[in-house]
Amino acid sequence: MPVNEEFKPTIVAFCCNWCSYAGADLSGTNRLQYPANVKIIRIPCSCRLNPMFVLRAFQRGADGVILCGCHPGDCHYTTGNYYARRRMTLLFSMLDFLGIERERTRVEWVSAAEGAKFAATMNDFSATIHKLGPNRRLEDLRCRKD
Amino acid sequence: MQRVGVFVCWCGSNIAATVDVEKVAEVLAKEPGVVFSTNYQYMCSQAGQEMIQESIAKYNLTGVVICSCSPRMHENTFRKTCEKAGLNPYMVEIANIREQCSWIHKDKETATEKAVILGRAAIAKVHLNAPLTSGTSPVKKRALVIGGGIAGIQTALDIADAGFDVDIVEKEPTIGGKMTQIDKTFPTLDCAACILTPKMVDAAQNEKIHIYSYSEVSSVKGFVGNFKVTIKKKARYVDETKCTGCGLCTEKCPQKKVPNAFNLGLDNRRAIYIPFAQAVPKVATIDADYCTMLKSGKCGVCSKVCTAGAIDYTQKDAFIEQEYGAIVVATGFNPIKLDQYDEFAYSQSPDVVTSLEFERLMNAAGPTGGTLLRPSDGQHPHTIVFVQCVGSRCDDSKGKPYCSKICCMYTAKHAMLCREKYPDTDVYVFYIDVRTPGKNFDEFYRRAVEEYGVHYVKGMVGKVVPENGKLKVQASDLIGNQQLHIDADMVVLAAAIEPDKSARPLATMLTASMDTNDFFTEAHPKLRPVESPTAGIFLSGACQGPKDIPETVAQASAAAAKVIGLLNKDHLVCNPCTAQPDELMCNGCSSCEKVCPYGAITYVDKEFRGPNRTTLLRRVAQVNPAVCQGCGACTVACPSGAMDLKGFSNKQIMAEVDAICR
Amino acid sequence: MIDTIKRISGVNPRKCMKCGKCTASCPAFERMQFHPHQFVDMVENGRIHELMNSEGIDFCLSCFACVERCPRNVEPAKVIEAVRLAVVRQQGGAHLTPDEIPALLDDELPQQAITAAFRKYRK
Amino acid sequence: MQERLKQKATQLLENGTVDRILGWKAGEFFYDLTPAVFTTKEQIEKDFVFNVFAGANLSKYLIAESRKGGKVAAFIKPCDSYSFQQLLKEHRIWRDNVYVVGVQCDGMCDAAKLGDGVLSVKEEGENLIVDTLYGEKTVLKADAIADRCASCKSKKIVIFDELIGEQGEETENDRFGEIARLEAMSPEERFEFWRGELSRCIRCNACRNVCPACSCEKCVFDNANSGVRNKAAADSFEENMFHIIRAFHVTGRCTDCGECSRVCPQNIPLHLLNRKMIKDINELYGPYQAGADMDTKPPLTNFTVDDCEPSIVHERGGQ
Repeated sequence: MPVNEEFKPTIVAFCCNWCSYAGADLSGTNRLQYPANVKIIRIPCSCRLNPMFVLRAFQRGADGVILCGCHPGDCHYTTGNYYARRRMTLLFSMLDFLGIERERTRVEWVSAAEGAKFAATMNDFSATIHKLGPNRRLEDLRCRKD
Repeated sequence: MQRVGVFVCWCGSNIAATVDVEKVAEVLAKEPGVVFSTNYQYMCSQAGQEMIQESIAKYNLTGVVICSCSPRMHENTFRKTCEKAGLNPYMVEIANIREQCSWIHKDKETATEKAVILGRAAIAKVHLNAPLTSGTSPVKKRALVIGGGIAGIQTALDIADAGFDVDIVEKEPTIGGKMTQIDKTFPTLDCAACILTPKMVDAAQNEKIHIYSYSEVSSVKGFVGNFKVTIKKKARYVDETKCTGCGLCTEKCPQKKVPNAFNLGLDNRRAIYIPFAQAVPKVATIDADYCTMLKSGKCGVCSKVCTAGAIDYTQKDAFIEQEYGAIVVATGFNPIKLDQYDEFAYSQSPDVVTSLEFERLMNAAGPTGGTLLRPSDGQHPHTIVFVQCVGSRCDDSKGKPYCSKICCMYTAKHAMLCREKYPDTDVYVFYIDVRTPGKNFDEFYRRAVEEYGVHYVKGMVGKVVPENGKLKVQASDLIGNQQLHIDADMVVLAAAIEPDKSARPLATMLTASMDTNDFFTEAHPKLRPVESPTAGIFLSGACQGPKDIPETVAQASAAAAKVIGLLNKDHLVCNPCTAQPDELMCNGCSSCEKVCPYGAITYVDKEFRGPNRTTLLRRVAQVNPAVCQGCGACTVACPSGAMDLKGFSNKQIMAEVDAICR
Repeated sequence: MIDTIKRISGVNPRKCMKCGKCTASCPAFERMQFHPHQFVDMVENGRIHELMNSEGIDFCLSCFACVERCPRNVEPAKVIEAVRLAVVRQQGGAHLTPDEIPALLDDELPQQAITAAFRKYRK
Repeated sequence: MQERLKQKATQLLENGTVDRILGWKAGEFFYDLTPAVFTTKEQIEKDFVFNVFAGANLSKYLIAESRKGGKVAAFIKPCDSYSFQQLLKEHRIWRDNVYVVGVQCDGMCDAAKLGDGVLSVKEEGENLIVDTLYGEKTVLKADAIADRCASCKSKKIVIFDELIGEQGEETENDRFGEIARLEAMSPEERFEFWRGELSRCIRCNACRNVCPACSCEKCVFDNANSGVRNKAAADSFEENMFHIIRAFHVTGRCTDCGECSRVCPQNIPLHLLNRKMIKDINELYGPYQAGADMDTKPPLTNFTVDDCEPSIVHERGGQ
């Protein structure tokens, strides 16, 4: 990566297979643009997101991590996103408590029909991360790219 | 390390227009483990698939990465392709470079760069994939229907009709449920008994159907295709095989002061009883709470008069174990208790009745022989006030938040029947909204107003005060902007309906989910309305939500169709992406079990080798792969990381993270 | 104004399903120009001045029958009370604005009087 | 107190109630009483110690002890009883093999508060008689009480077979005051604060080894498959990661016994991380005390449909 190039954040989006991944597909089908630095990882359900994955992403150089799942009450597995909601709330709170920018983490509920919401969310999140600049507080120096 | 083949699809110009597919294939070819990398116009075409299959053989591929459209589109196609070429279908990973790349980006360089990264993530994942095989589990070709009302009967008849054995478990001494207590049915006004009792007889005579009356489900184990159920047959103190249903005992029993539950306590019956003339099975039952013989050991009249020798005072509850492939819940509803609504004076005056009680008062087989008489003095009522939405559509603290759905129609029916039989009565119906969305429903309601002259008043009754043999009703007429004061002879309350009390413990046994109102939840509100999210559990009738008879029967048959579909299979193919605990690391702490929505996790005490030739007994989790749906909730709840999900393992997901962040 | 009534009363009139049980329960029905359910409806629709100027708002006994009976916990009596309070608060509605002051000033007038008047009339 | 405990221990051994006693014995220094198992009257006579430095929480040792066959009696202080019950709830301790003797506790002392050159300490009523290199001095017990005991959450022994001393009640405390102070800081200040603390971590694993909630059969940090296997922190990320993951693993299970901070050789206030999670759980999902009972569902394996959204972290106070 050229040194002088503008900061291109790396954003990892974990999407549940049933709602949000389909919502992401729909925003593709509708040709709704969002930044290329958002990369999606498919997981079966939002409750599959282990907090360790979030840390891992930050360690390996992610500047923002977002979790997308079915709207509460619509989980394909009935209750998964309720557990994810609690777990992520507490994880984000702990990261915030450690002084890590709370804006780097987010949870958004995106249904399979909300392609537009998916794209809008990613645009907004990407802009937020862009403003924050590179993740420095929770990075592993050995994985630093620049 | 796998030998990976990478196949980049152009999707015509869908991908190739914005992604430099050749470059992607070229760059990915340099990834570790990639032994072959190519691109092609349409991977999903016959030619494309053949190319994949040939490459698997030629390069001895153990993993395949396809950079193409969304896996939701063609993952299964490519899995089958590879399976035909002898590769395990779960050794295929898709990199979504169409919906999530070429279609959302315009700049070719950016899109190409992203496609490469998505490809890398898929390659990283496929290196950690393991061949998975779907297990199968046999299906027990027998169904259980819990609840013998119209829903349960219809479901059982339809399943039996398809040639499968069905058991009905009914907690009352007879099947038939609420419909047996109803007089006429809307919107056709045919008599409920005339259409129900033949079905009850059909069920009893069908050799595929076995009825466990006066019985309850006491435990459920197992999973879809293999439920093990214990049924408790409550002691009725009458040998069902001997009793002829002659009814002599029910006439001779000296204990005459037992409130008749069938008539909702409006009259009395004996301690030994047959609920009603058309009961199925037509067998007497002794009410142990009232029987003098059972309470004090003195009496024995029924035993003496019974010529069949069917009375058995020593009978005990019996437990029957049976195996089923599918379970249908048809536990139905009850009207709510009205203690909370004392403004309507329900507990103060016998002339304030619920709609179900009113059914009995109108019924030819009811306590008044079908003549409408006031319970207090046996006189004909001349002014009757109907109050709708009693306890329905309330704030949570004041009653049920939902609409009970059936009240508008049965109240119209009641009002109409009153006016038809007794044209001299004044009938008022106080409503908030009249809801009649059903075939011929609104026409029915309009007939009540236009032809029968029922006074429909938009408003609500504020209070009812019994005074000098009359019921002083104070109500609002919102359209007339006045307050009405009516001297009524009877007040009929359309009480909200709620799920039967037995439903909640049953749901726990079945690990089937319920909403906050104790209605069973369906697997999908639109697309899977008769299935519970728990595999093998189906829903029939009002246990799933308020329903009228036509809707109940429709759902009952729909549930039967689903059960037949399941029982027709000899084996169920299980989802291979299931959770798997590492017993060596499992703490046995039960965290995973608590979050499992399917009850797939159980625990066993197992011996492990400890240091110095000792053995250690440890509690460890076990996952039933036939039940697990692979959501992964347990994997994250597990504190020690002993639980992992096949196909989406911790390592696989982390490898994807690493590849993306690289 | 709607917000004021909502804030004073703590009532969300949108919860009302227009069943009229409040009005059916009201012992002061005859004396009131507008009835409990109308209060809720009119607050929702912003017709508050009509309510404030209506006859009989003081005839509400605050017996809370409507609150007790309301199936949706809307609490009409609190809305009526809030309207009464609104009436009380607007009394002496002669407002004093800062640009009116210069004209009113004269040398004799103590500074304190201006401050006091301002305090009293600015509400 | 020590004599009463010794008597009870001897009695339980002699009448055959149990065949082992879990208690404390003297450690290397006067202030580091060490958990120990006693099997004979003689051992008890000789080595059993209980005093104001018996802070060690014995509940964790019962995971192993309760599985060894035979029956073990353990002396459990109020805060240990929460840990004990939490472990029972997680099916870690075999209850049938444990005889719990509840011991009321007035708070343990912190040797660091006694000053330098301390040789030995004797209890005398409300005072401690401290023998130092520079002569004897008297210190009020209350002045030497450990911080975690000064903000004691409860004197209630939530589970026991027998009590020594009186049953206590949950106490009013301001244990979240420190958390609130940190919350009020700017993220930059908080980051600096924690960097300052966590960068001292030498990964000795004392916190992990002493923590009753950290009792996995195999720790994720020792497990190659977990993806976070890590023995020593190579840089700031790994210093943070260890403590974040550890705190998160015990979230909803930590009883706030404070052992982690007590044993930390670098004096890192690790309990603050756990307390932050407890405070959040209390505020967001309703009061919850791990180990207080056997039935309440742990907050992370429970939910309500109306739970707050994770964005609450962005919305609420702080800066």
